[in-house]
Amino acid sequence: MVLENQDNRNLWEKIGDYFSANSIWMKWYCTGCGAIELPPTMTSRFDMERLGMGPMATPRQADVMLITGYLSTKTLRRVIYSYEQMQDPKYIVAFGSCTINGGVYYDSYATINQLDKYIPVDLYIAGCMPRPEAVMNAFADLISMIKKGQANGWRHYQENYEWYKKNQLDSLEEVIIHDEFHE
Amino acid sequence: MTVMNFVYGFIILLAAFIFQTTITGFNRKVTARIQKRYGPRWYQQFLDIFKALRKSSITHGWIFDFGVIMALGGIMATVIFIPVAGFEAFPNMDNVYIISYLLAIGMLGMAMSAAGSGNPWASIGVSRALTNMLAYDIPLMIVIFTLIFAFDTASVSEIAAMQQGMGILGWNAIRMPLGGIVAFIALFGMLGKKPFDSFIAPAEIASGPMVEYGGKHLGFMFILHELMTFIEVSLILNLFFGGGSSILVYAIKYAILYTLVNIISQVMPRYKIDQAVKFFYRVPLVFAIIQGLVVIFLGWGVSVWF
Amino acid sequence: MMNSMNNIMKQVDDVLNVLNKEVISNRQFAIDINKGDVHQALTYLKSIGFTQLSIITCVDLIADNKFQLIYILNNWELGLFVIVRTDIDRDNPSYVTVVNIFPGAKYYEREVHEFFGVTFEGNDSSFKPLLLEIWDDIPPLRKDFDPQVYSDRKFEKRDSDKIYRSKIGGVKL
Amino acid sequence: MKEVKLFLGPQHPGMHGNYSVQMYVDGDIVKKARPTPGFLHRGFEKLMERRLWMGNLALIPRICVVEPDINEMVYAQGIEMLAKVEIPEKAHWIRMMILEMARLAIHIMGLGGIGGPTGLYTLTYWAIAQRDLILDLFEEITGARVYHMYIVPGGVRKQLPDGILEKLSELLDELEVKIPEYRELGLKHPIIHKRLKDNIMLPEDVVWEVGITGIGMRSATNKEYDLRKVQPYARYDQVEFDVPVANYSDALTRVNIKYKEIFQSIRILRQVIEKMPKEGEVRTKISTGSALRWKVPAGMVYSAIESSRGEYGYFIVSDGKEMPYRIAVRGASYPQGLLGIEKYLVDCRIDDASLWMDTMGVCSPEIDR
Repeated sequence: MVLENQDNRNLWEKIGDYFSANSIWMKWYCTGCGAIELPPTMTSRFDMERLGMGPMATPRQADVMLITGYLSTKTLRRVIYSYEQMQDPKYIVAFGSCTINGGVYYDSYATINQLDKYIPVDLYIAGCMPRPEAVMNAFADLISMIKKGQANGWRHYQENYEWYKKNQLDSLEEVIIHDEFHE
Repeated sequence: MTVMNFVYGFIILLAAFIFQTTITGFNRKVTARIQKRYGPRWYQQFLDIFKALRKSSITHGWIFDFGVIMALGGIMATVIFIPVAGFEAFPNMDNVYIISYLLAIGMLGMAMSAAGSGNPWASIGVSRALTNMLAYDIPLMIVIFTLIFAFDTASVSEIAAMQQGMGILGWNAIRMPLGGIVAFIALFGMLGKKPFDSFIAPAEIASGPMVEYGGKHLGFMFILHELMTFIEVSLILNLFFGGGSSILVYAIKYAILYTLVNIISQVMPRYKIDQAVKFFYRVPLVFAIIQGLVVIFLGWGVSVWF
Repeated sequence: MMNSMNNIMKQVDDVLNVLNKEVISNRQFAIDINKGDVHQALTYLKSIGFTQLSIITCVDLIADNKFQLIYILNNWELGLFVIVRTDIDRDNPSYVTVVNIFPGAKYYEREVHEFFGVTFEGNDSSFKPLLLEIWDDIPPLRKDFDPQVYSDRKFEKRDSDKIYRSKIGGVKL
Repeated sequence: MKEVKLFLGPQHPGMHGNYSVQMYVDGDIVKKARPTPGFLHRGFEKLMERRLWMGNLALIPRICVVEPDINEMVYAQGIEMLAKVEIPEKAHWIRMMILEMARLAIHIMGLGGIGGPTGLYTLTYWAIAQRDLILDLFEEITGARVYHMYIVPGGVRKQLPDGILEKLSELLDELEVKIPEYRELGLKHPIIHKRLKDNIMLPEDVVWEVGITGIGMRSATNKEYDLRKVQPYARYDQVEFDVPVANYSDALTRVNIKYKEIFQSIRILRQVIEKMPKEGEVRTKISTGSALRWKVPAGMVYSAIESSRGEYGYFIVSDGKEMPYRIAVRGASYPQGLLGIEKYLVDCRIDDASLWMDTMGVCSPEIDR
């Protein structure tokens, strides 16, 4: 599905998007192996805070969720769970080829193949794994997308909620998280 | 009490917010330089706050919402009573007792709201925050009572004015050095700076009381935090570091004091909450008691030493 | 080093009922043990210095209709590994736990149960799922389980004009 | 009082990687802890049975994200043991160099990592930026920052680039100056001492009960239980190095051992630079056949090396075909990450839970695979 791009924001939304673009808090959730390139991106060498980005502890506080690589079904349940806890506007950046078509895990029984069937992805970063430069570049792109009002994945998710839910249930059977230790 | 008092109060409120937020932004830059990186823009803190206010929010029941409003109201009321370099919105009402009671409303509102969210991390965070308050408050209050005893007044602006005109030697932190040390250490605890930030420790309790706040609630919490920082730094500045003879001097002294605290806290790990309590009840409490005894029985430091 | 390994192998051969032994390298050897003797073998090996259980795993010998359980023990003093192998029935895979000898076996057995369906009597927690959640097929590491089929059934693939699959020498992987 | 159930992870700043521990706490004390692995489960062991021996090279580094080179080494070593191939002398030395550089990288990251749970972020920021310089060297040697795929069965992929040894020795000089600064900032800090000393204990009988290897084992038993010494692989028998040990294992001891191991790695690397043959092949064929579709003789072997967290091994079964018959992975943090958490995170305070994970060396991807 292509995310619509027309710009019909009013002035207040434009101002709001200016603030959203320049202050992006990412959720502190390492979903996959791409997370190993996040510490260099965050710390002194590449310094993500230059762009106004910083890690935040909980989903409620965060604006952007980084899906750092492959997602096993077990993680996808948590990802959906915590994505729905985030407050609008919220964005998703997907790392690496695993989120696009499964990558090297195309025939794995545990990982999903195409992420945007389950949650709306605003931006993909190619590569396995994306270098910190690529990650920074993607963040710069995300900022300009938000400024132009093109990062509308969260709206898309609200409007097509049934479609996403159906896909989620098809692959996961249930999104509810039980007591995982089975006691 | 005229309309002008309220206008002045509003001006103090607005100026305090803008000033403290700028200082916070500047200190984020200082922090970045200590960590060998470039750091955010100086106005990043404003962007963060307005961004948070722009987002949608979720409520976890009326206690959750009401607590935030109560905390913000209590803190805003407190800011109005803070004397800044002799400038007071409501003259003769800047009593230490009023400030500390109003401050407690803010604290309690925050605690109520965080507990109302029903998240266990938030409850742990709140209980840690209150424990932490209990830890730094006892030594600090002993020192403040000593000041009140020594100067026969509980008015913050009068205590600040008594330190003027003698340069650095007039500061209470110099006249009563042990008390000054206690106040400076307590400032770390009041501001929630490391090593006394275990109640918002992200790696332990996922940012504690803040855990369920998102969107507008979080924005209000940030504003609240800026104003609270202003109150706490101003209180210590007025009581122990001589206040300011003019707004400019006051602002410079304020910035230096806050930046100093921030720089020190950047090379500190955090205490566990029980260790923090033990720490405050050991050295600062003993210092505070000694200072009190010295002032009461020997009278040193009440008048200027030299 | 070869010397001490030969000594140990000789000792093991004397004490235990070893069906078959194999030297893998100069620091590693494998012994085949009857299904009933594994506990005795592990206890004995532990007493002569193989104090650490490195891994418990299983191999699906589908051609012989058998599961082969593998216990790898490590002797830190001499720097030796021993691989203890035993065959169990594939149709009704069940075995007895070794948790009483090596407490660390608890989670390895649980994993073997999850991946191969081998049940371990005496280790109650081994019946619970560990890595997988809501699993609805035969245990995934058995040879007759095809992950490609499972993945095609469960997870939607990206539509694309061309599908690039690794193809070497005309064989589709 | 009723026990409260808390989730430490998967989405929690105190958790490294995608892992979860459910804690039942009474006040601040953990009364019951249950690990929940599997968030990173990709089914490697199954996937490897479906790939060529050569094709697996792309998969295996991804098993352990923070220290991928050990996977390549274990895999290559196992295949060489099965095929009874002796690889060229120079390849051994290059492998040692890669492995020790990887150990340096992860230990520096680990040293900075204690800044996270204790709140000393400055240390974390400095150390991770320092580690990046090692990754730069990796990039120059192998072409990739994280997943190198450089150690291949039969040697290493290609010759070292010119002048890399000089650059490495310059970097080692820099590290020898910089790492003690981190000690001054972190390990000597009185508050860090307060938090780490006599805390998060690991008695010797627990080591044997759970099966913990690596730094945890050496810090509790006072013996040089290091596979590099006990079963020397590559050319570890031809270099001199010490294995730091202790007989009292609290968190501080383990971090200090990590700190000392950094210097031992530097010492090994210096000897490697000195003793490495200047000329020579670096790769040999495992068997005849095409470059990709070679076969490995039938047999089974357990190949293990010393990773930064302990014994890391692959159990490899070959049936003489082009693909492995079965590969089982023994992640080094498997014992402490599952049984260790279940039994010994209990009675720890929730403040210390993430420090527990950090100093015991729990790495989630190698547990989940």
